[in-house]
Amino acid sequence: MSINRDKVMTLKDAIKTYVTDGCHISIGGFTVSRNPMAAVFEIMRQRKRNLHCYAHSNGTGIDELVGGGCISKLEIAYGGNGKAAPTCIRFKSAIQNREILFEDYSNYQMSLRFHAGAMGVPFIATRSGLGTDILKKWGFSEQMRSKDPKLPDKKIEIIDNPFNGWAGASKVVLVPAINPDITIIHVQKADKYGTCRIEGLNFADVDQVKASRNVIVTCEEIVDTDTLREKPEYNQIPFIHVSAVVHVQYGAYPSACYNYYDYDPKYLSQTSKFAKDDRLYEEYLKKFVYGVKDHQELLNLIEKEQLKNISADKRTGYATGLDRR
Amino acid sequence: MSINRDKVMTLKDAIKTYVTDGCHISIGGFTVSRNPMAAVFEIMRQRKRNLHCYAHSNGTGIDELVGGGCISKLEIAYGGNGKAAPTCIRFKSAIQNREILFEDYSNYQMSLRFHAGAMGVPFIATRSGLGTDILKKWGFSEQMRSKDPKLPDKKIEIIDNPFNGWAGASKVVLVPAINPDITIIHVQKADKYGTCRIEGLNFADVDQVKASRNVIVTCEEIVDTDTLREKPEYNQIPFIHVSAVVHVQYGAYPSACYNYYDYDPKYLSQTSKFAKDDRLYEEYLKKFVYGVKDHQELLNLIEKEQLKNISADKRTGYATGLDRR
Amino acid sequence: MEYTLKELMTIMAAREIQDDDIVFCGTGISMVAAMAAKHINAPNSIIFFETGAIDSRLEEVPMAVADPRVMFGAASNSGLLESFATMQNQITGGRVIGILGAAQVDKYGNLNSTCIGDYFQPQIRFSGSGGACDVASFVPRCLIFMQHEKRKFPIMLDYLTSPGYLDGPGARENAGLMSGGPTAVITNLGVMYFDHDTKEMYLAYYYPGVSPQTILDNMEFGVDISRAKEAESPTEHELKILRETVDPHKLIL
Amino acid sequence: MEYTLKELMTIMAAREIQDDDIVFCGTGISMVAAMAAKHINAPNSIIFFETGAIDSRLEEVPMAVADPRVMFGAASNSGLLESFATMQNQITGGRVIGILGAAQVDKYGNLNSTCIGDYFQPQIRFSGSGGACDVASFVPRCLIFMQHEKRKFPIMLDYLTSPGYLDGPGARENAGLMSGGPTAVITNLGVMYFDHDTKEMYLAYYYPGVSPQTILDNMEFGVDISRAKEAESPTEHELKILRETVDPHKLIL
Repeated sequence: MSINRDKVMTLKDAIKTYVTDGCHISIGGFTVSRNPMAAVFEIMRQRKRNLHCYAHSNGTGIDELVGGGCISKLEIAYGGNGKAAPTCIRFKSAIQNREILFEDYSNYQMSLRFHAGAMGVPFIATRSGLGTDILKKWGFSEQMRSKDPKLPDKKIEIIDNPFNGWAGASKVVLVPAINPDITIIHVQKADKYGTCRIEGLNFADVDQVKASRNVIVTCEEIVDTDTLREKPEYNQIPFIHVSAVVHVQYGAYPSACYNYYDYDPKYLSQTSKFAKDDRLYEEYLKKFVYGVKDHQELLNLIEKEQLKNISADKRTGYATGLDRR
Repeated sequence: MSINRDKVMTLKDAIKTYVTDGCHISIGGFTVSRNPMAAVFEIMRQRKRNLHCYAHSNGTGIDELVGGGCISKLEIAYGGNGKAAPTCIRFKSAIQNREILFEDYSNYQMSLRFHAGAMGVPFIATRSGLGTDILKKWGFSEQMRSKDPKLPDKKIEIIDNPFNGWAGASKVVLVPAINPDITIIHVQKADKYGTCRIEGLNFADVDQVKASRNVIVTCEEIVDTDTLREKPEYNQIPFIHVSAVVHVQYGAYPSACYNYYDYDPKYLSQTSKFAKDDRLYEEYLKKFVYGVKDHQELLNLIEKEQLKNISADKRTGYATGLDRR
Repeated sequence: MEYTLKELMTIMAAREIQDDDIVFCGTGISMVAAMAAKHINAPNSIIFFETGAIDSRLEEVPMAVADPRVMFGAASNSGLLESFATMQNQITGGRVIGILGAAQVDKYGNLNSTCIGDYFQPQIRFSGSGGACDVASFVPRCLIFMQHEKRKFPIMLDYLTSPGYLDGPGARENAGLMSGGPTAVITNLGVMYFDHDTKEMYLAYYYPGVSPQTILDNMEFGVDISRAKEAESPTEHELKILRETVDPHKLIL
Repeated sequence: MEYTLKELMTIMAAREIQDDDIVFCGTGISMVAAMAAKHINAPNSIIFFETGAIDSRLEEVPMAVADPRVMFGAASNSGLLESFATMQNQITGGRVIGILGAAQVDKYGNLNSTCIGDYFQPQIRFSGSGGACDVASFVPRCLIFMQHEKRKFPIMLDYLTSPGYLDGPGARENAGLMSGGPTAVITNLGVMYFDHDTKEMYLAYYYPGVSPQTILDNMEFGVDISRAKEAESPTEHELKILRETVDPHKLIL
């Protein structure tokens, strides 16, 4: 299929086409920013199961996917949302209740693994984690790894520096590349071919996209190709990496989208309250996720006033003076 | 010394302070674009000697440094200027006449070596060059390497993929990190602390800067810090990596500076004509380099009309319709 | 002037930050401490975040390191790869001081922020490393915020997430880590440093009204208290800046 | 319609480019060939440069891969690291066709663009690999432009800069390279392909007015000519686009 085509489609179709049961997935964003929440909720609505998920610190998105029962294996650096909301409650209870298989990394290790995948090399070296349990304790056994062609044989490998102390390192850790089947990110602006312009921090989105076999981009605005191409140096992702483009306003809600809207402290703290109780969380899912047909219907459940409260101030890119207690 | 200080200084002082005889140096730009030519000419004027230089494809700048007798050791991927001018003549004759020690790499290998230096790891893996003479023929002997603490013990190292064929690779080449003593780049805009905004392609400038112990930034404009910080995502280099900021208009001339001016085909082809003849080249140096006290004086030798001809068109960023035969 | 324990802890940490330090910041109290240092004793220090924001303007207190508030007015907004490279990079990394928190710390300053109990069947699961392991691996100096409770200062960590001095002198180097390591552990009772030779934690400061013995009573392992002094209370100036400039809406303090 | 040899070579190369190919481009004739393909037979092909420009608008012919003309109107302007990763990356790399030139090519399509004579004391030094070795190492298909002269088709290269099929079937894989390799060698006399089984060069097309024997006379090593056919001359349409749209100012052709 041409990579030089109009890739605009509906979120429903994009998820149906590219997110399959058991596939390996990663999502963009970081804790309370630019999680592709519309896509996450749609994955939950479509009751995708047995996803193998790669995450650095994708707070809200990962917690919902775990809570919705979509994930069975998780490689992760951090399950939390910062101080903005009590941290990733469904993630923690899923581990405590042994509902998912998991393996821990650090944020840099996960970023390097995506970077290696994007570069097309089997590993990258780092000096992070030597002497820690992150290197010693493997969540996936050697046996499980050897059986699954989509997993590297080892979690990590420590080698002596073959350049004899060069750059001050006696040893390094090699972390293996990740190449997900599908990566989903939410950006501010994209054109219909998939070229993206991310505003604010890009986190690890760019490498996650380039490492991935297929990519869904959801965006606040689909903009004219010529407009984006006036400043090509600001387009971090060229269309050649992208499979589908979906226009979803507030597509990161309740996480923030810089220059468009802030995170919603009300929604996040309410959700974490629900998340602490299985029955309440079930009700929450029924109302906000399964009970609506799409993201717009979820937004309709939010007070208009609150959506106005979180809308971004032009100068700063966030909602100045927002009540975040 | 504070990295959070006003770093503006004259080019003379910057070169005097940070470029010392025998130091390891890299310069930014690529063939006919954004070579820090004002700095290169100043290095020649200050008769710096025995530089150890790291280059991917820095055409014009490297050829002048070689021609000026400044370089004694050169690690390089490409000595050429593209079709814009006959390619790197002084570089070639210096090798043919055994005037410099040299070692060949590919452009990606050199980029990865700067990337490794910027990341603080001893090496990065790639699959480039397996089976070629680039890996087999070392310009610097093992003996020379073992004696010089500023050189890695080996040019490269080939290892079996410890992750057993992961990412489709049975073997990989490890290329060692570069950490130059000094890197000099020319950019469009910088603030007085050294935060830079590069327009158009960045080549390998960002990693070259981050890998380097000291960094001189020459720029077309010194702009207000607040202005640059309105869009921090477009500033590829934060000030923490920079030692000196020098304001030099036309600082890349005769190479191009996107959005400001094009390369000068007249100057480049004239220089390469001179470069083919030792006596003519000596005269060229006398007139254009040693015979002027600074870059402005060199510019004064160029016809005003030609400087006008190469000035960039607003829409395209280059001089449309420029006579480039 | 009256002050809260949290305010005291913040000031104790801020005092450890030197002018020209590049400060790696997490959320919460560590961010407030870094902001306080910048406004009080280290005006040229630079705050940066693992998410890729360098020298953010911080007009409002961010509630997460990916909070849009860290993006506004920064010198550069990039991503995780660039941010951690700033610390692993030996040129810039040498200037960085990290501020971390954890669920457990042992006498060598090793941290656990992963779990209590068995890794595979934990009684309590925490968020995990995030960037903590990376920071602790790379940078020459680290401040650690802790609540002083026995179970948080165990003889043996349940999981070693972020390296301190591992099992003592030379251990970091043997493991292949960058030298350096934790500088201070700042708690609600006092401040611990690490002995230059043994790399073991010792009590440097106890807070006004807290006895060294109280501190020992709240740790599983013992520490040398012979060098301990009473900490100086926050000054009026320090408190004023903390309350009026850094966190006027009391989001953290 | 009359045409020059350079025009013919350009069209022969353009015909090898398929719709949806991502075309890695050097300077000179390779850039013109890629631009011609985009305007004639492969409208959805994408031209990109090792310097980091993807799908440049190319209103004027660039004279170098760092020419500001490749930056204008691109989908993305990044750098070398991103550009080569596009080729080493197994997902995007599989779609790339490279166009290279060299000073020498051997029967397995290995290229020399470094030197003639001993590496350390060369009679002639050339520019060196640039990105050629990288492209040849990574991408599944490569076109090679050559002047057909005996010394440029030697039995043994003076220096192996960019890998073709190395020393025959299975050699790329044994060395650890990505599979794939050169597709066609396009010269001023004809076009050579590589045998599927032996990986040796064979003559596929000789140009109108050129005999297969003339081609053999201009190579040190022999090639199979049994499969050779006369090349189809450029059509009027092809020439018109080449002359009027691609290189109207005859900067390259």
